[in-house]
Amino acid sequence: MNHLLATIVAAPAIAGAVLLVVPSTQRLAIRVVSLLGALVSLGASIQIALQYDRATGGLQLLETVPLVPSLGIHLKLAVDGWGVALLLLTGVIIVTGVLASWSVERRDKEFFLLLLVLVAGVFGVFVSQDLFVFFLFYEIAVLPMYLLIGIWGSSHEVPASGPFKFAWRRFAVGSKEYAAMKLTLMLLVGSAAILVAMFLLWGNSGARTFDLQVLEATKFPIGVQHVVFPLVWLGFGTLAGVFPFHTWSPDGHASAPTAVSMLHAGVLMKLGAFGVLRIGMVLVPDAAAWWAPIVGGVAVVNVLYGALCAASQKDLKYIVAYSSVSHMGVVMLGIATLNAAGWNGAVYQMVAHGIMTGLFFALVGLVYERAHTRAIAKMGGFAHVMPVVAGFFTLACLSSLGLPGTAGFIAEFMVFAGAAKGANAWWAVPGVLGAFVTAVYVLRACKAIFWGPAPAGEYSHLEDVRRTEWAAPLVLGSLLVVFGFWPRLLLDFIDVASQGYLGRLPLVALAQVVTP
Amino acid sequence: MTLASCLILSAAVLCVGIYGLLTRKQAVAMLLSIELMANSANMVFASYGHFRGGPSAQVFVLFALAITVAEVAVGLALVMLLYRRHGDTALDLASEARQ
Amino acid sequence: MNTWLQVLTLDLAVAAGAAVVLILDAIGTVSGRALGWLTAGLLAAVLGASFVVDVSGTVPHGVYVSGDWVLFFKRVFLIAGMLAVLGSIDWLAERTPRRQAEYYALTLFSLTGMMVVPGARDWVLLLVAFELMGIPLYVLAAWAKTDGQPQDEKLGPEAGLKLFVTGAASSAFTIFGLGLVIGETGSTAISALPAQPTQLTFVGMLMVIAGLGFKLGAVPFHMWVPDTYQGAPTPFVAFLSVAPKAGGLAALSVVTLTGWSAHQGLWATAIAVIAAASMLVGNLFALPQTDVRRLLGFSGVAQIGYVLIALGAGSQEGVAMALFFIATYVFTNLGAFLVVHAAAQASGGHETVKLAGLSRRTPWLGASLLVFLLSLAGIPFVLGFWAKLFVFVAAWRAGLSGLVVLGVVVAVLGLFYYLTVARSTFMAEGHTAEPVRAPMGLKVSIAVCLAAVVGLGLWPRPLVDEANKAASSFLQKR
Amino acid sequence: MSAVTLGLIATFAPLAAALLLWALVPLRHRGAPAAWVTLLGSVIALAASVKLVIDRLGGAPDVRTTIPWIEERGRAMAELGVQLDGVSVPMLVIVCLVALCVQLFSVAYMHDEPPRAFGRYFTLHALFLFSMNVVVVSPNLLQLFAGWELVGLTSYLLIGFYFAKPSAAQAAVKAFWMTKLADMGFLFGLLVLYVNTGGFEWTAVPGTAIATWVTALLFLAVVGKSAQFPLHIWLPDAMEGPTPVSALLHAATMVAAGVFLVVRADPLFAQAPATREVMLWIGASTAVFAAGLALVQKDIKKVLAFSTCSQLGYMVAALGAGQAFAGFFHLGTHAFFKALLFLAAGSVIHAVHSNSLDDMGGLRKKLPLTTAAFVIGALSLAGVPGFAGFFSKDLVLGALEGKASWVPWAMLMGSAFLTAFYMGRVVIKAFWGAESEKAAHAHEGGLAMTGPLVALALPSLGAGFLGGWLATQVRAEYHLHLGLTPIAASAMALLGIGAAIMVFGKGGQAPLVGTLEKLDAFSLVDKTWAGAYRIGLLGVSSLAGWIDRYLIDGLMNFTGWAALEGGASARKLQTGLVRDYAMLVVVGVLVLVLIGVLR
Repeated sequence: MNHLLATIVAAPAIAGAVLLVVPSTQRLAIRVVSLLGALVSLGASIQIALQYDRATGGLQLLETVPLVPSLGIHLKLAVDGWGVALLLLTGVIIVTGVLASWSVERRDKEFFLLLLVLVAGVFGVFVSQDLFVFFLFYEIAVLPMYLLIGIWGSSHEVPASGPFKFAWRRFAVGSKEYAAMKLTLMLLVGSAAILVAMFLLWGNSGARTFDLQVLEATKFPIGVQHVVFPLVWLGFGTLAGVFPFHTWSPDGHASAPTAVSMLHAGVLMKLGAFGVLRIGMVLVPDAAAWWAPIVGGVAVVNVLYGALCAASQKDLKYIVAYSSVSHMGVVMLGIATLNAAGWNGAVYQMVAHGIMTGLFFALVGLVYERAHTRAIAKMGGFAHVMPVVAGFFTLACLSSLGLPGTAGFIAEFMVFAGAAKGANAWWAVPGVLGAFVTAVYVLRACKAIFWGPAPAGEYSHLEDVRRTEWAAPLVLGSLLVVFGFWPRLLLDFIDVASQGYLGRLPLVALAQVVTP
Repeated sequence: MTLASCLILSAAVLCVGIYGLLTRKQAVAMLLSIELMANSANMVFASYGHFRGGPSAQVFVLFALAITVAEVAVGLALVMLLYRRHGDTALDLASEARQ
Repeated sequence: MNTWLQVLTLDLAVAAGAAVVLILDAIGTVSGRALGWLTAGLLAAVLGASFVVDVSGTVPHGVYVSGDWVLFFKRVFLIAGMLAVLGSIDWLAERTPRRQAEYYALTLFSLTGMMVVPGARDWVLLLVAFELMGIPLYVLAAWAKTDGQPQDEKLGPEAGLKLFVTGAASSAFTIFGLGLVIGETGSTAISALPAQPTQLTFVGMLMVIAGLGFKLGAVPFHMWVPDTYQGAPTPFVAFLSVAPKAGGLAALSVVTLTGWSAHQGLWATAIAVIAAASMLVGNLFALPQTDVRRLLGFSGVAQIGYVLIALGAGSQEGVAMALFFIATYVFTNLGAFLVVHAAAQASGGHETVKLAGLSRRTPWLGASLLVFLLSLAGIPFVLGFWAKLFVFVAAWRAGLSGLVVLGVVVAVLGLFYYLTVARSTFMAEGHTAEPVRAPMGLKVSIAVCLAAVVGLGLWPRPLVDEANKAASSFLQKR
Repeated sequence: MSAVTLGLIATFAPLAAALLLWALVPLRHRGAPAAWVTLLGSVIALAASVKLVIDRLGGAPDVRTTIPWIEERGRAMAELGVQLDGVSVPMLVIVCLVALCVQLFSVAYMHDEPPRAFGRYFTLHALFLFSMNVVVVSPNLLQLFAGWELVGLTSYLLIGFYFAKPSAAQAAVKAFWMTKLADMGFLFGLLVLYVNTGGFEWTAVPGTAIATWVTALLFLAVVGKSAQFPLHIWLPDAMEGPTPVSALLHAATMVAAGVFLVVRADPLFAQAPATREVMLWIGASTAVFAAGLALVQKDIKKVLAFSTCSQLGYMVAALGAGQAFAGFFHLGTHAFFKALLFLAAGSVIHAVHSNSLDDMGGLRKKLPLTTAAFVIGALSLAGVPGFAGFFSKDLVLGALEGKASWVPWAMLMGSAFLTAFYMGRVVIKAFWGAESEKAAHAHEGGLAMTGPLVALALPSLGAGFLGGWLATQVRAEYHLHLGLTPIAASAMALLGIGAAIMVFGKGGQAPLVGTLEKLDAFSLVDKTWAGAYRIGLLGVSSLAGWIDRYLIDGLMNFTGWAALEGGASARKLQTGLVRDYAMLVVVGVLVLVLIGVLR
């Protein structure tokens, strides 16, 4: 028995603790320590992927430490196939995120510290097999966001209008403080719902335990399930950007600094979807089956509505943020299909979207850092001065619209296939339409920013990617293509987990493929 | 006289005290009202002591009186402080900390 | 049967300490600061003694029962007293140099009263101890009679007066209620409730609960809380906001769970109503506050709501978790107030905006405040989270799921205003970059609180065990 | 080497070139070496495909190999692979040959570009050839779709090659959007097929209803990719790209992918007569409509673009008529002669530095070889007997002969006349007549330019005679017959040429040109799409954006506002008056007592 899972969670936390004693004047040391922490996690996650036996599936690399036995809380770490895929994603994103934040000037020590704490939480969620610990890590992942956005974020103005104009006076809508507060509060309302659901599960499990495996084996009364599922769905769903609780996302992502946007859209939103899948679908399958049409219906709204909203934005970060709302809709759609194709697609989309949106935000950050504007109208012809950024941005756009050969296609295709053969085949229609709208807005943005005559004046000397900034585009961009061409690198893990969990669903028989 | 009527009387005194507490503007009058309320409680003890017998009630009255006295002593000192601050003992003057 | 002297050793030591302080002051050779350190040292010594000296036992007639339950509370009080005294030393020496000894003496007297409360099983003892705890507080609240901040110099007397009026009215009701209860039962023993109590007894019981609710600062007896917190000296408020509340909790537990446990339906309803109202009102009123002391005041009202949920559960687990909660609350709230005090001393005001840039000026103070606020908000891995969680678990098991859901929901409101304070300290740029210089006593005090909140937050087991032990000893010997 | 290996080499050699160029930045930035890498890739691909043909001539059987790509519940949901048969192998040769010619031509044509742009150009070319070959060798519809989208991508990037030009940028995006819009049909078709058959095979037999659905949806994609009415509007705009790109992608190969798809999926289409009926009509209408518009273009490339639309209309009509082979044959010959025409046009443009026909004229003397090549291409396109286009067009027309409705046949006949007529116009305007100002300094390009012209002129002349072999490959019946159609078609071609000489030889104008010009200038279809985009998509999206910001998010803000306002109003209850506090104590006690008593 080795301690890979403990390592993966502890590495960033230890790096964070080391940072506490590094003097804040040692800027390079701060960065190196953070990078080391991230790299160890990434290395461990790769090692986990190598060690994980894809043929057997199930939970592997189990480690258990009792935490509060009287309440049935154990620090039980283990990983399933979904976890492996998402650990890899997180490892990649944090390493590139740290490298992308190399140039953070202000209060950099605190910044990296919070970043590491956050990522330790994310890793923790993916490896926890105890609902309570799962929740703890979830909170750890969510909370540092408040400070990260509030301190290092950027502000802009949103004019007051509409029927709720009067409410605008109370808040500095668009400011980083507003964004941070809204994000934190909305997500914690979600947490509150999760907490209640947790109690319900724990109280009705008979065993009075939070152990996910025990809870999985428990057949909860249908009444309990029907309360738990919506709580879990909306609780975790808030983080996954489920309509109409997605509104923290555009403001939050737009205001957040580069690495934070990368992590948040790239990884954190996945925690939400993962929660819905791992807790909602797996623990209370009967209610999940009943609620699935509603989950899917809302997800469809997410996909199309998110894409349409993105198409109307004039601020680059808002476009990417709304595209996340739209793409997370695809994830939720996949989850709602209740079949293997859909679930594989959903998890695959988590990874694909994580990489893609990480790449997006890294590049947007680069552009913003140089041009000091996010207004698309002010940009144009940037490909002349930053061809590398332009190239990778285009790649991200392509994955975003689901072009074959990029990871986005595999994911979306599987989700749509799952939807099409599920009980509500029509879901695929708005899903595919959403992908088309995505094509419209990403390419329009791409054209407006990078194409056209070479920029004059203040933008004529913008620098292209340099030094550590290469990491994010290069790594994430390559992965998008690699996972686009050879999905089995991840799909082997994901599929074995989906198979295992699907067995619990009552509707599986209905959703079987008609084989010729 | 029955226990019930004595208790009703004490309750009435309590109500008078409450009424005073809520309506008197002068701090001293308010202190008196509180004293009245406390004494209505003592009347309850006395009534029970008289009608039901036993030492408990009577012992309690002694302690209750002592406590009330201590309280009122502090209260008067506070009223003095109020006076020194505002030159008046109108209780409503002490309303700067609010909302 | 044990002797009074033995079971009350610690309490008497504290009372004797008060006398020593007064005598030393009268002799006039010892400086005020030294007296402060002496007081703190004394409390620390008594705290240490509590681990050595065996004070458990029951005095004749069962008037006073000592055991783990009592020890738990005594330690909480001693810690709170010690930390508060440490935090006050420099403020007193600077602002009221001629009245330092009295402050310490009064604090010690109040502590003595508190320490007796949890063991009292007789109405007379309980009432006397309760009032011994309360009356010095009236004085202390008005301490800054002429020495307050220039802009709120009139607030000192007001703080005392408001505390006093609501307190006195409440105790009048308590005594009236006691009159009915004792009269109907014919005994001053708390446990001596007849099997078939009359309606009058019930009325009396509810009046008693209402009176105790005042000390807890629970709705609707909470109105004094923000005003007094604003006008009284902040180091004292740090004490006032935690220790008497623990005392009130002790009294309420003793009353409800020893004597009246047979009538749980009656008082549990009342407590549930008070708890719900406290959580709602506290959180709602705290939202618009701009003065951190008032904000923490209302937040305290809300926090008491959470404690009452646990107590309302009426189970041993509930009591244990209430104990756990109140112990964590001592560290958290005391720490928060002391940081605010330190910052306000440097910036000349307690408004949220005056805290701006604290984390830049003195990072460790900013970080401590953040930790305390997060703990109050109930965020994982700091102590407050476990407190809330355990309370909810206990309440849920006792079937109070409605209250739990309400608590979980309004906790989000709480997060908003705690984060507002955090925003000011962390995100806003302060008007000055000068570091906040906290005096030694304050530093030590804050550091202890911080260590407790973080340390126990990471590993709450010891405190949980202690609380469970205390609760079980309490319920076995009732 | 086995056939599969050869197929893989043909597919991956260009990919290797592309990856090499992508990864080795200095190589790409140097320019010229990039071209050699790409050319090498193409040569290898061509060699492999030629070897495949030779093997087939030697009787090698069809091969099909697949590996699991996407899996579900432990088994393959989608597969990748190679299918080498009578359809893919000839197509592979055509694609590789044309691509190689075009790339070679490009070396000369693009030599004025800065090295970085030059390198990028060839990287994209290599990527294109890979994508196209993925389409060609794909064993199932899903892989075909993947390649289909990838060629769309390279098309987008190559149209936007001159990205500094706003018109080029716009054209690139428009091309991508229009084809992507149509590709939704492909995706839906795949989904329907998958749901009903559990796979993506074109050999599936899902029943008429499903087959109709699937094929109709697939055909939607064909309409987009092969620029059929009403989704054709992107193709003329796509001429913003470099001329060799137009030759390769927007004439010879990529746009023909739609036709190739139908040929591949012929078993499916055969089950859906209704779809075929629609295809017939759309193909025929596009053929006429685009031919009409080709008549009035002033830009030589736009003439060829509309001509491509028109010819694709022929192919689609043939497919609609159920004669996949006819369409496929025409696809092959068209690839050669249209690439030839474009490259010749490119040579002209290179010489006169203008696209406009008005700037040309009398080039016959300055550019003899180019003229010869263009004329060969034009004659082949016009369908003059003996040239490659004649055979295939004849086959297409023959396919329509004897159908229930003679209208499509007549339409194509008419458009055959128009084709000859407008090609005549171009030839006369560009190469005959008075020498224009810009033509004065024109001269032939180097060997890299003329070589490909010759290489393409040969098949444009003689590919028609390969029809028999091609037919055996796809197991279709093919024999030349002397009937109404060949005679009429030849007559139409000659008539058209004659008419062109009559009209344009004297510098005159064709009848109805005024109307057509107005039609072209008004560009109704274009405007309809633009309107749909602006009002439909952008309008709805702004509405959604507003709703999200001011209603949905407004509600969230309102919630916060309500809580804060609630707190702010509630705090007024904290009056600061001690009496009120005492009052509340009293009320509290009363309430508690009441609760107790009334309980």
